[in-house]
Amino acid sequence: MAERLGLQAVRVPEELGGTGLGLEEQLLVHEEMGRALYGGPFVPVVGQVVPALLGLADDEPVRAMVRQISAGKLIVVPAFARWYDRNASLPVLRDGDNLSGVVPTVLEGLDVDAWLVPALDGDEPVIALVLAGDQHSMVTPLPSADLTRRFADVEFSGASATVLARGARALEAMEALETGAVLALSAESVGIAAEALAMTIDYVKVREQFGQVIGSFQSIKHQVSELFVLLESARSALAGAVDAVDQATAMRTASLAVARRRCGSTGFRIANEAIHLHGGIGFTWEHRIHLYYRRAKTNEVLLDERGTQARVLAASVSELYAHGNGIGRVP
Amino acid sequence: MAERLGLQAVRVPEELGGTGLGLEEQLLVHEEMGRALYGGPFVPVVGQVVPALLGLADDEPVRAMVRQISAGKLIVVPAFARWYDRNASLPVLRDGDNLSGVVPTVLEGLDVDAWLVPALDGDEPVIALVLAGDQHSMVTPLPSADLTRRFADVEFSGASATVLARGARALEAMEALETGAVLALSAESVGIAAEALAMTIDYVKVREQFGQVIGSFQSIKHQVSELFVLLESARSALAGAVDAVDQATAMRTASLAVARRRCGSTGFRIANEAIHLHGGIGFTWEHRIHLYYRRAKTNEVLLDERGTQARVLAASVSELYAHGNGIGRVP
Amino acid sequence: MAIRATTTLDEIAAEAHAFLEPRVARLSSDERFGEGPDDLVGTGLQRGQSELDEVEAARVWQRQLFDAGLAWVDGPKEYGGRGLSGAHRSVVQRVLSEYEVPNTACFMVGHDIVGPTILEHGTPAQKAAYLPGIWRGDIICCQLFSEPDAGSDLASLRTRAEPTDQGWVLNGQKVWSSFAHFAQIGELLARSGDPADRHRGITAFLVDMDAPGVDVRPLRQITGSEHFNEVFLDDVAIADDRILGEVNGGWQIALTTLSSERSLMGDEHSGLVRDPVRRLFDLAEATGAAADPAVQEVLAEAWEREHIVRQTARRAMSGDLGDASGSVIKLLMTDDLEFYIAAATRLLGTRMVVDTGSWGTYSWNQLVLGAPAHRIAGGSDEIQKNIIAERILGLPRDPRPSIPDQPSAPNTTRRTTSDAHR
Amino acid sequence: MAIRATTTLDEIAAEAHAFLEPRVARLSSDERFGEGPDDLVGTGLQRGQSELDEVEAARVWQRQLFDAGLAWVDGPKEYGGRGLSGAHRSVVQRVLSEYEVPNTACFMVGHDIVGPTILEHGTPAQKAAYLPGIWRGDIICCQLFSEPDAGSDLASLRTRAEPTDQGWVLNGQKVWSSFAHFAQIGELLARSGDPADRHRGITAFLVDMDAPGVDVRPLRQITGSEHFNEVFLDDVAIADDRILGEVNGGWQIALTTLSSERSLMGDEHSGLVRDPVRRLFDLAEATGAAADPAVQEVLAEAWEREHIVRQTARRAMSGDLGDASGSVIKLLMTDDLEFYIAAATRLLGTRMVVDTGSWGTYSWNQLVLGAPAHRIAGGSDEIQKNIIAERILGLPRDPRPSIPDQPSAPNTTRRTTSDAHR
Repeated sequence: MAERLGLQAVRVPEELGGTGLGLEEQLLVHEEMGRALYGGPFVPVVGQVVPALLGLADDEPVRAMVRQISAGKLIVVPAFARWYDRNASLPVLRDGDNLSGVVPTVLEGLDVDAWLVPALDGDEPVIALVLAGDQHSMVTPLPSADLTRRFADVEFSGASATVLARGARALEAMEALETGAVLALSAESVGIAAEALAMTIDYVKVREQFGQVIGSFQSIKHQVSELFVLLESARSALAGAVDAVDQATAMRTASLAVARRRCGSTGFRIANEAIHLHGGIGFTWEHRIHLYYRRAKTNEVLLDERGTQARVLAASVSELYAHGNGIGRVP
Repeated sequence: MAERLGLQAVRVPEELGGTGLGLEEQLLVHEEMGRALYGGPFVPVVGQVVPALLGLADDEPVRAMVRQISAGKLIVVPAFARWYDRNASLPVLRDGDNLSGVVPTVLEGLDVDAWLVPALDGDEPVIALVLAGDQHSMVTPLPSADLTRRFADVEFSGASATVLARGARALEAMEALETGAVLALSAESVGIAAEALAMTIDYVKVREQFGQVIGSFQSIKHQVSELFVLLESARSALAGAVDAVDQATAMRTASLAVARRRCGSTGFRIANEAIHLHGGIGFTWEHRIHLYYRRAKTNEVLLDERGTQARVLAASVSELYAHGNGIGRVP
Repeated sequence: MAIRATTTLDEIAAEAHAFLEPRVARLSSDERFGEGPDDLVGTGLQRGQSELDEVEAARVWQRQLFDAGLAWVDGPKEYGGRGLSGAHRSVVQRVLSEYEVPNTACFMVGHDIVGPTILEHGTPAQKAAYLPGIWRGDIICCQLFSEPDAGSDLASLRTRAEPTDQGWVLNGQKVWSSFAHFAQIGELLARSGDPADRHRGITAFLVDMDAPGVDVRPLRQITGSEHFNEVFLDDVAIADDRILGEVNGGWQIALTTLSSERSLMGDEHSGLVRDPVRRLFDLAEATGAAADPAVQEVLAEAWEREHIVRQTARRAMSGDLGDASGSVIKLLMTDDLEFYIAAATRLLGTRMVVDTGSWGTYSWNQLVLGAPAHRIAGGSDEIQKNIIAERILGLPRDPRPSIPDQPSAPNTTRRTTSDAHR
Repeated sequence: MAIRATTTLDEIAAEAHAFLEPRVARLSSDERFGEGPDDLVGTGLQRGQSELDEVEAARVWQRQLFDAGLAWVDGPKEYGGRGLSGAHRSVVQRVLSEYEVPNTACFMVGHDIVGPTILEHGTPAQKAAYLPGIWRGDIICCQLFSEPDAGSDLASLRTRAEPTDQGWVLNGQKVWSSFAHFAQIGELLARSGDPADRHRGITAFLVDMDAPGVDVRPLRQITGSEHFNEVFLDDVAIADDRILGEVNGGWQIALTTLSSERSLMGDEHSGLVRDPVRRLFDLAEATGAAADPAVQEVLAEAWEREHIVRQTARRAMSGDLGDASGSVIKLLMTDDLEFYIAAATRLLGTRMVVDTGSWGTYSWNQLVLGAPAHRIAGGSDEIQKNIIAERILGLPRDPRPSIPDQPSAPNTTRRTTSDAHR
């Protein structure tokens, strides 16, 4: 779908074969992907790899790669776990081109042409490119609750790698991979929530019990209103993150943490309530609402693995408030 | 009121001039006191001091004191902060009869005949009795949000003290003071919640808007139902604590922690919602509901100062589950 | 076995132990984390031979219990019961829970829902015909109440019962029926009067599930399991003596059945999921998260919730909550379930949604997928709140075009069945 | 001052700074924890000379602002406005917020609620008579909408307006009126038609608050403050030219007023309480609790909530939320307030309810006592949810005996006024 529409080129500048639109437009596409539960590698390719490569696009081979991605001829996804799990270790690069390490739970890590792999060369961070098909790269598909998306563990054991960036440039690219995932999945969760709520509103307007549509019962009305408020709060969290991507680190980190927490939890909460408000039909296999519920849960944990973002957020805000500079103590 | 009814003797055995009823009957009285927002020193005298003294009642002077309390002739309250604040320090006893130290926020610590003071004599815990009126005891009344109950800081500076118990017996008495406060205030909070909910149900049955009593709106009905469920949960928490007072330490501590948390928070939550469901009239000074709200908030913080009980609870349950004996690790 | 006129609670307990000890193993009181199956919800939810084998094992076991006088402890002797009190029954249940007995969930609808209804409303002939078989394990029961367009609003049901020369003929469709695919009888509600009469035009029948025209089809849930059924009735002939209660008096029967169902829901926490709070504590310990104060607070609340449900069930047993008990406990439990899911999510992260093969991790996803049904089954959250508001607290009924006798709840048992509530 | 036809945003900002710099001090951008007043809600809630002094200071200040062309930046020039855009107004407000200007809360009802209603519905003579005075600080306004038996259901109001030879005479009682005790005019709704006509029999008047028969009495709140008033109307004579809109057309006027009020509620977070989240972080730091991971999670959520309200207000300014903005922001804010109270309770313990004299501790109790009013003022939580469900999401209206044009909300501003909703 995305290939035919050329959506994978949404952010790529025109001179590299893209449509050159902005971040907000890109996120609208992710939101629509969420509404439609699109299952391909759109988030990792368009949300993560393209922004990361654009930061390295003074390099001609990288520019060529971006052109191929824009044209839908190349699928590159990150083999990177640290964007969702802060404690994940990175693969190790040896002899300048030899990569080893396991990257767990790689989003759409299967059937790709190449992986973009943040790694360590000694103490130095690098961004490596590993072409798929090598016998030194092993992909293990993982069963998942999310039926519209695939995950795999990717293990490199002496895989042949090309280094695209080192040091500060590599760190920037890693940050782009993380920010890209956060914004794309947050937008996707907003889309999931919006679609689940819309389906629910449509349903309660027609489903009758006790001689009236159930949407006329005040309890149902108020539940739906509360979900609407929650959805708007998630949209605000996402808007705040977009607004802060170019701000100083503390504000940027705090705002991204809010988007991670609020968009992820809202997607799950609304999908859950949507099932409930659909009554019995909502927990039958043939109704599509459970696919939203599954995806929403998956996004929730990817965006805030084990609730780690709360502390990230608190620490960033303390920095914003310039704590640590001393404050009067309450006895 | 309590004196006239002889309620202060509810738990005292008949041979000491009391009515000799059980813990559950005593707690029913505390619940009624909560409903009526009784303001005297009932909790500290009947809920705390009497049980503590009964544990020391093999001593004739203590028995005499219990008789006087039963007869309503003597008001003794604990000067003890550790039952609500686990980190509070104890006054210090020197030379066997000389007590010094500040006890903050003593419940109904004013206008008493004597204080029962857990203290330290060197490393040894003691229970001391200090008669009021001594110039070495200073009482500072504290402004409080709770308009139906009084608090004071009590400072002893070389006050003359009689030691009633030492060592293990003193520790038992301290535990009785704490358990007594927890059960009495939990029961009181249940009473506050029950009365606030009953007032609310009465009100929504008669207040009309849009040509019907507001209690016929489903949103109001469901809110009230949720509060009813919450009230029942608090009653269950209290019943569980009563059931566990004679059980092994871990279960007892866990059950008391649940009562502290659930009864305290339920009292405040229901009083808060009761104000809301009373609409504008609910936040006028002349309507008595705010007195419940104030008392409920006070009980909530006394029962779970700074949210400390969650960890007490978790630690006790880990002990119950015999953790620390080793468990397979999840990689 | 000779049964004395009076049996003490201790005696019945000893008798149960004596029966069980030689037959089955005692449950280990200290199940080890990381060993054995890591399922969090009941098993046997897939169709096929293994399910049928399990049902057969249950039947064999139930027959032994029945013959030993331990199946229907508080039932009347003339219908196969032991004639003792509810307290005796509780004692036997507690003793049974200490042993590794076969899973007898397939009898739940019969024992706890349909059986009590027959006992209260059946003719002597019906009682004699069904009750011993239900308790002996010969007759598995199902409920045939809910319809696609009659969930919470059960009184709008449309399955027709038309009188014939020989009795009645039934036509219509039922949904959310647990155990219908191996049940012998179903308690069915059908419209025998004018639809405008709503609850006053309904008759209750006891339908043979192998009668011609009864077609049972599996309904797949979002968990992937096929626990429920759709049941189609196509010109099913049924005799007059299969009517439970009066013609057009089925609503009264339904109220009894629904009330039994609600009581069942509030009966015990343990059946819903396998010891979830203990599993959370173990998981926190095993992952090292237990050292985190914020995690400790989550664990504390989890235990608090479970403890409160247990204490509430204990109070309910002694009658403290009156008619509110089923609704109160159900609302607490469904809310608790959401909390446990959130707690597990916090401990597991991605392992909650991706199967890494690690013991006791991905199995929590069973709970995520299973939870939504619990908020609907046996009367939705909303229905329970209406019941409390109207019947317990005396608030006015909702304004409605036509008002049924009660905001009805559907045919269902907790872990077993459910309903199309909206 | 010469005003050019076009003024850029930068120019108006510079102009505001130039006006303010010589007159008042800049606010310190880094208010020190532990210094200055520790109040968490607005001041001036006690009656007496100090309140009157504050009002007088506000009038003097407002006159200077008006004369400088900075009072009503986006108002039409013929009525004393500056004739610029809403964006210019926002810029001036932002600049004003950077200085220690006098508290002008007493003008809020006039500027944000009654003024806009007069501008939209008033006759040219009414606009000329009132608007310049309202913006110059000469006229303080109040709302006279709610009655003891007409809160959420405003259309059931009973204050009577009877026609006379000279105009009308008013009789009745109003409640929850902020600023009525020093207001010059009140926007009043009275029943001019049949009560059965509900919202179709209501007329809006602009009443002189010093007219004979108007009796203003303070209403004490649970905070102890006397912010609101009861207003009794006893044969108050009023001329025809004080009617706002049409006779029996007052409901339309009320809708405009209520809508302005809702927008005001969603305008800015900061007016509600003084920077509560910053205060929570400071308090956690000052008490040492900030090192506790569980406390960090509470703080994180507090900041998240405030951040989301700010972002929502920003989106609302650019029209993203359409008509839902006021209701959405109000619901978020009232819920946030409860959360901040719980967070402070966690940090303070007994110091929340007992005044130990320690800076910035017991003052949080102001919030505990003030919070309930916020869930009612300006339309209760329930009314806001109905508005969203019915007007934004298109769900059916509640079944009601008689249906008003809207589930009405009462006369009120956020921190200032309120209503007897039930």
